[in-house]
Amino acid sequence: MPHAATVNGTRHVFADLRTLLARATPLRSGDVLAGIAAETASERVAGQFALADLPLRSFLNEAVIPYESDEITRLILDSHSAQAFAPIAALTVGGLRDWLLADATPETLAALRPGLTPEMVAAVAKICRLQDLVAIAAKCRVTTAFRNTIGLPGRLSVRLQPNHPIDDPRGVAAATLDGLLLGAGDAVIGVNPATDSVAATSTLLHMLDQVRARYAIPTQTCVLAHVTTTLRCIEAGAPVDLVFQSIGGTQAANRGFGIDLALLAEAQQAALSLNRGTVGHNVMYFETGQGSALSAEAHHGVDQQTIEARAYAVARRFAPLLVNSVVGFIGPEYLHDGKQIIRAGLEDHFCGKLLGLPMGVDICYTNHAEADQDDMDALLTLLAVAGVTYIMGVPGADDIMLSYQSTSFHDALYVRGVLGRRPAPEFEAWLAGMGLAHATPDRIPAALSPALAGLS
Amino acid sequence: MPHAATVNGTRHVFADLRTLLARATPLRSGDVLAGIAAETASERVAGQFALADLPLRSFLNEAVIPYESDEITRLILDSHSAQAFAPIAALTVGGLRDWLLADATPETLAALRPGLTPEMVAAVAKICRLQDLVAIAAKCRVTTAFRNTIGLPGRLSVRLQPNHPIDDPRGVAAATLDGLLLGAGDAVIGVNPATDSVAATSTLLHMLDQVRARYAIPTQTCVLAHVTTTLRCIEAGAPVDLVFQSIGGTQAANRGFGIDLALLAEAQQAALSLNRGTVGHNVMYFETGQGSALSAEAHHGVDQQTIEARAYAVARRFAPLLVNSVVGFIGPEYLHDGKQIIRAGLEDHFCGKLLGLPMGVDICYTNHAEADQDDMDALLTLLAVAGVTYIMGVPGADDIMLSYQSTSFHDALYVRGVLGRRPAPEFEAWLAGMGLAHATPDRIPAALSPALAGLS
Amino acid sequence: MPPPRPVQPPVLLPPPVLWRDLRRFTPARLALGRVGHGLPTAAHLDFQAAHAAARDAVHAALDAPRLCADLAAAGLSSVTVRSACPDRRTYLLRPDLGRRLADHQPLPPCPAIAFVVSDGLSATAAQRHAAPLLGLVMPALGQSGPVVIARQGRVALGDAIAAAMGAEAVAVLIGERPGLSAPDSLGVYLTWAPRPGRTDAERNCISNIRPEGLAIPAAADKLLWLIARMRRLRVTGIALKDEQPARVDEERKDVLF
Amino acid sequence: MPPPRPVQPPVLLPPPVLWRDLRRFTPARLALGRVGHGLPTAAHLDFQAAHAAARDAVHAALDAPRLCADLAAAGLSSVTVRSACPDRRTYLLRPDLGRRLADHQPLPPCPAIAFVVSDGLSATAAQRHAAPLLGLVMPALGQSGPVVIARQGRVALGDAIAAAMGAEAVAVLIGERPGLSAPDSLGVYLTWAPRPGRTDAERNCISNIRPEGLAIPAAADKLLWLIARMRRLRVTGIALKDEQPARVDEERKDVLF
Ligand code: B12
Ligand code: B12
Repeated sequence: MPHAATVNGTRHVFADLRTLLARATPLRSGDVLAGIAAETASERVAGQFALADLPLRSFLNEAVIPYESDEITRLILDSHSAQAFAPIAALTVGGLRDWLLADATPETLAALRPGLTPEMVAAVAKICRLQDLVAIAAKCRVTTAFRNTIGLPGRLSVRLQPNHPIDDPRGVAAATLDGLLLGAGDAVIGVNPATDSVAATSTLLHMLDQVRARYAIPTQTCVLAHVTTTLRCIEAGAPVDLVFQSIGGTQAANRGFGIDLALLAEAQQAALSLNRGTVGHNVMYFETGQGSALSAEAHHGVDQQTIEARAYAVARRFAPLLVNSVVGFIGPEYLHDGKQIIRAGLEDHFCGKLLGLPMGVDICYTNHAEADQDDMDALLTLLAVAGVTYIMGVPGADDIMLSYQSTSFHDALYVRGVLGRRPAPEFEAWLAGMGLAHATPDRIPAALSPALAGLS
Repeated sequence: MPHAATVNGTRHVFADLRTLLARATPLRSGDVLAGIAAETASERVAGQFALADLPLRSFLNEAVIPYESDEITRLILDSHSAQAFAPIAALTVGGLRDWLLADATPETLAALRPGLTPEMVAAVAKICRLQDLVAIAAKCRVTTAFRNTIGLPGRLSVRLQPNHPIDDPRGVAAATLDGLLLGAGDAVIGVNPATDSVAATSTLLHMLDQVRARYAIPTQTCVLAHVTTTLRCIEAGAPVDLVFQSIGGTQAANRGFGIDLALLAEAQQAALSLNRGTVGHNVMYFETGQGSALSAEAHHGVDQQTIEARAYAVARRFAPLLVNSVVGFIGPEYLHDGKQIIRAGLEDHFCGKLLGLPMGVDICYTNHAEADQDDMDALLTLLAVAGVTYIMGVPGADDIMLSYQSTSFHDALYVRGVLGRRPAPEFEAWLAGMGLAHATPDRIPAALSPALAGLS
Repeated sequence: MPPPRPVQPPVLLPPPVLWRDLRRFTPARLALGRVGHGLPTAAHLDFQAAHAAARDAVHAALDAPRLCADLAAAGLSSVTVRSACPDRRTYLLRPDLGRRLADHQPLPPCPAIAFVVSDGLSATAAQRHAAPLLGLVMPALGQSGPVVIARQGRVALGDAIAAAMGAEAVAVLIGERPGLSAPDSLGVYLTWAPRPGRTDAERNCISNIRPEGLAIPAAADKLLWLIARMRRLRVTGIALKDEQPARVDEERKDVLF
Repeated sequence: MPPPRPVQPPVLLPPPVLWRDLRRFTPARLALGRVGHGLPTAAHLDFQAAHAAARDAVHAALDAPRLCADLAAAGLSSVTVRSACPDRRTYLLRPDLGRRLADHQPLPPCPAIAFVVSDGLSATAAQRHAAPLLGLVMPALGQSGPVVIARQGRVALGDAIAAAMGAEAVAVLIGERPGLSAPDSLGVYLTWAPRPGRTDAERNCISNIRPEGLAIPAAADKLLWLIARMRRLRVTGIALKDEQPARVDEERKDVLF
């Protein structure tokens, strides 16, 4: 169905919903690369006017990717709850934005989730300013649990990311200890393995589990290998707390990642069968990020922000402990500079939270993008005000294996300090017990002896 | 004295302190325009290394603009307190940054002020990331008072800016009422007059005073005419609460503005003589902004951020109620885009606060700059976390006389809401009394009857 | 874009009672409503559309031949020059070049007041309002030219032009930066004894000239008043205060208090 | 930049007791200290310097003749082609063009494995490590060429190249994006039955090849292991798991637990 709006004297027509969504999106290099971005600021605003006028019901009638050919479209439409949708069924996209700002409460938002589709929240995001993305997200409450509780109000957790270029367990252990000394690690201690080897992945899994057990840390560990590798490790008896996988918002993108919904379901069952959670059973960890579908030429002419939101439909199907968008991770062809990264980070967090996900953000950039630490500080602060569930913690912000800059352990201290955010309660108590709640001693506390982590 | 540092294998030499400060400054178009910016990222970092190593004492020995030829240099050096400086006398610029992050408390910072020069704080700002600028500024407490108390912890005030293209008093009154209905106006109700006419200025002064009195608002009013015009109005018996003036950081820049220190002192005395303050006697209101000295060709080869900090030396000499940097106001020749505006806004706030000023920021941009509302939302949120004393409130963010976009009354509501910041206590009580603390009624409350403001 | 609203209240309206009634009194964006602490969607999108338009307005180009023809129709001769800025991008980033004349541009002598029209930041303003304004002002002074049309100029370019012409004073009519609500606002800057190096403290300014702001006849009045006073005191700037009686304001004051 | 630190602990060091002792175990930026919640000035400026260097590294250009000579010295022949990206800026913004060959570039046939070396995001990595690595791998497979040197390439460019050559598989050696600590990291992507349209799930990857990461001999070992397994299973990607016994890791495991 064509849509149209007149702005500054010119009438702009948009052939279908997919096109309308793309044209209404704030400028970003990925949509330009895909050839679907608005060509002028006026065309973009016209798209936003037309989108704002669109009844939310339209999203239930017109799929951006055909139901027949995409299992994620099927997941979205088949799992949509008409009952949860009822309170907003009469609204337009613009009306939903107004309702979210004016009327929504943490409780109504929680009840609404099964009634929202990714495309609806993506559409609202497109007509929101940064401040709306912050203010609305800040109203959302999403709590998950495994060995501690993530996402309680006033809390901000940190994934400790102790990567090493050759997966050297001692290097990983040393970086883990560094992070613990600086208060990081309550979201997960999670290593990206440099190799895809089952042996190396298992070694890391055992090592991380021992460190956690010896230091008695109320947290979970993860090795972010491909899900098929993790399944092999589970079979081989390795201690897997969480199953990680990168996911995308189209069936074809996921095919490019070597996964589908059935495989993820299998993995979730395998992890649940280990029954390792103590305070909860959210066993999945997903990463997403604008641009990955386009990169895999699996975007179907849909803009990258909408596809990103669709990835959250995949995530929420599996009740994850953690989800995060690796917002500036891929490169400038999708998000060109700090400004685009900042906006996308807040959009992703907003959409994920509205859909009920425990959203973290990998606040990051690569050296081929036009961005720097100042941009990250801005995004970090904005996200923390918006109530981000967790962020990454990388030694000195420099990931020496993935070759990009993310947030450091210090960044987490900064933002917890300046906004009074606290770690997950179980972890906070542990930090206090270790004497690490307020400072980092030059001499490592006995209870955290490096020897316990195999370092000597 | 030349300075030098080696970075990434290349040695960079800087002829003198002025050059070093310029090269160490994060990229901005004004310094490029002035021909004094670093040419490469490595040169900039080398400047920062050299600057970090510089003893703070150097700033007392080498003036960036000669003592003999500039009254602001004389003001800075003559009013410097060696006693207050003593605790940091042995530090370098880098050491001061570390001390500010690690050791400084609101109390030590207050005691330190007379020992800090503008150049010292400008230098520290140059080696700070955004998060440092936020975290350090958030430790500063500056409180001032006239008819209410500005700058208490947890508070964020708003200047109500009801401008009109022909100074129509009814238009100004209507915009004032709009702002009050949206909770703005505790910093000052301040109009920029379109004309420089003594008559029109007096008319506005009378009108604003009557509105304030009839609604019994615990706040102050101001017409932001040139100081010489305001002096004429005082002579003519107009009700002047605050004397406004734009100021710069060099004697020559101020000459371009038609002022000098003696004229400002005369104006302060004239305002004090009216004795109109009730809870305090801070009677001056100053505006500053990076680029104005360069625009007046009065920058002496000094970078614009350092000159901006020098303007704060002028301001603090006169115990102002309010100071603000109009950070994105002038245009892209000085701050090119949202990124540069964001950084400069946080620098200015940081420097002003360290020097003890009640710093607000006009979070704004012009239509010839590469910036938009998203950039403003980012800066607004960052500044509020940093504890900004006040921001502007312009109807719908669109100043129809000055032709630029600043923060709206809604923006202030957003940031107060999301961070739990409250208006000045006296004004907060007044808002509560009017029933405006949480919402804006469609029907104007009787106590704020438009008729009382001359509108019918 | 919000529909244009009259600045003066129409005669038969009831007294303002509702929040939105305040809109009668000013073209400012009043009574936009609120959704929680935010701006309602409609107002937010109106703003975005206006921003897109204002960004375009900055880049509008001056049609100098047409302006020249409009001036001629008002009985005024003109010459066209350009600043040292080769293009708009340079203009935006290099105000220093916008204050200098490009090389080799002969200018006619003029012992009286040099009138300079420049696109500044709004070519539209210069295009629309310069000829009508000068059509009122110059004949009243007994001048019929030459008006200098200066492309890509800053205010201080007038100093260089007037110095080259040997003028006793210069009035620069220049496009003010476009706002969201006013893409065509004209400013006039008057400088006695102009020469490169004059500071802004040595000029007087009349701003916001446009139909919805300071109307052309009122602006002409004000400029003539300032010129008369300037010629008497032989000075401009902060030493020359605008003390023209504020007739319009006085009228309104009655309504107000 | 922080001084390079050895990855292996030197023999005679006392056991780690202080925070900074942790630095022995990894080149990561550990034990930076803290000032309040912030990073000490020295560490902050080190980071800034590294960022400036890494930004430069992205723009380093491949010296193809020199690489060709280095390959020849290792007994390997080569040809040079380029992707459809005319320059670096285009390369960074148009990955689609980086996956396509520029027109009219003849390629020799090769029924075995096509070896492609591309600058990718780090020309330095390709320049430094490609020839030594291929010098170990290709002779072991009985191949002496031709190596295809591909400028401004993405991983998937190998599919187009190999298809044109009729190769049974392709190994793309490509510069990984430069990090703050590693400007010269090489990645190898192995694809069975390559042709345009292959997804990344159908490839295997060996990453972080550089002296401070995965050493060249170890990388050669791994690649030969994967190639052997690939030829047996006639597949790459998630269906081909790296099950090479982790000798090095096992050794370290003893130290650890
Ligand atoms: C960027 C990146 C990604 C991006 C790729 C998108 C893009 N447009 O660049 C995203 C975020 C989508 C991604 C996803 C994954 N990645 Co990845 N990725 C990287 C990274 C950081 C840089 C790659 C690079 O510089 N390439 C060079 C440029 C010039 O080439 P390019 O053509 O532009 O990039 C292509 C390749 O990088 C390829 N690619 C990216 N990751 C992977 C992983 C595998 C196994 C393969 C075959 C290809 C591949 O995708 C790009 C587009 O085709 C490397 C780490 C490193 N230091 O290199 C890890 C890395 C290659 N990825 C890795 C992994 C494990 C994955 C995942 C399998 C994670 C997961 N569990 O799902 C997924 C799925 C990959 C897939 N099958 O599609 C591992 C590979 C380990 C191994 N030896 O097999 C690495 C080494 C990092 C790590 N340890 O996590 N990745
Ligand atoms: C930008 C601006 C400034 C900037 C100028 C720096 C710059 N590089 O642009 C700053 C912030 C420094 C500034 C300061 C002041 N300004 Co001013 N400014 C403006 C503004 C918003 C836009 C001007 C514009 O678009 N010019 C057109 C471009 C193309 O020309 P330009 O050569 O690039 O700009 C020059 C002029 O704008 C000039 N200028 C700027 N303001 C003023 C004020 C006066 C009285 C004069 C003579 C010249 C002048 O400075 C620029 C550099 O030479 C106008 C409002 C408007 N809608 O126009 C107010 C405006 C012109 N300014 C005004 C005032 C009052 C001031 C101050 C006197 C305030 C004060 N109390 O100190 C000061 C001092 C000015 C001086 N004597 O130097 C009034 C003038 C009222 C009047 N009729 O006299 C205006 C109309 C707005 C207002 N009501 O506050 N201003």
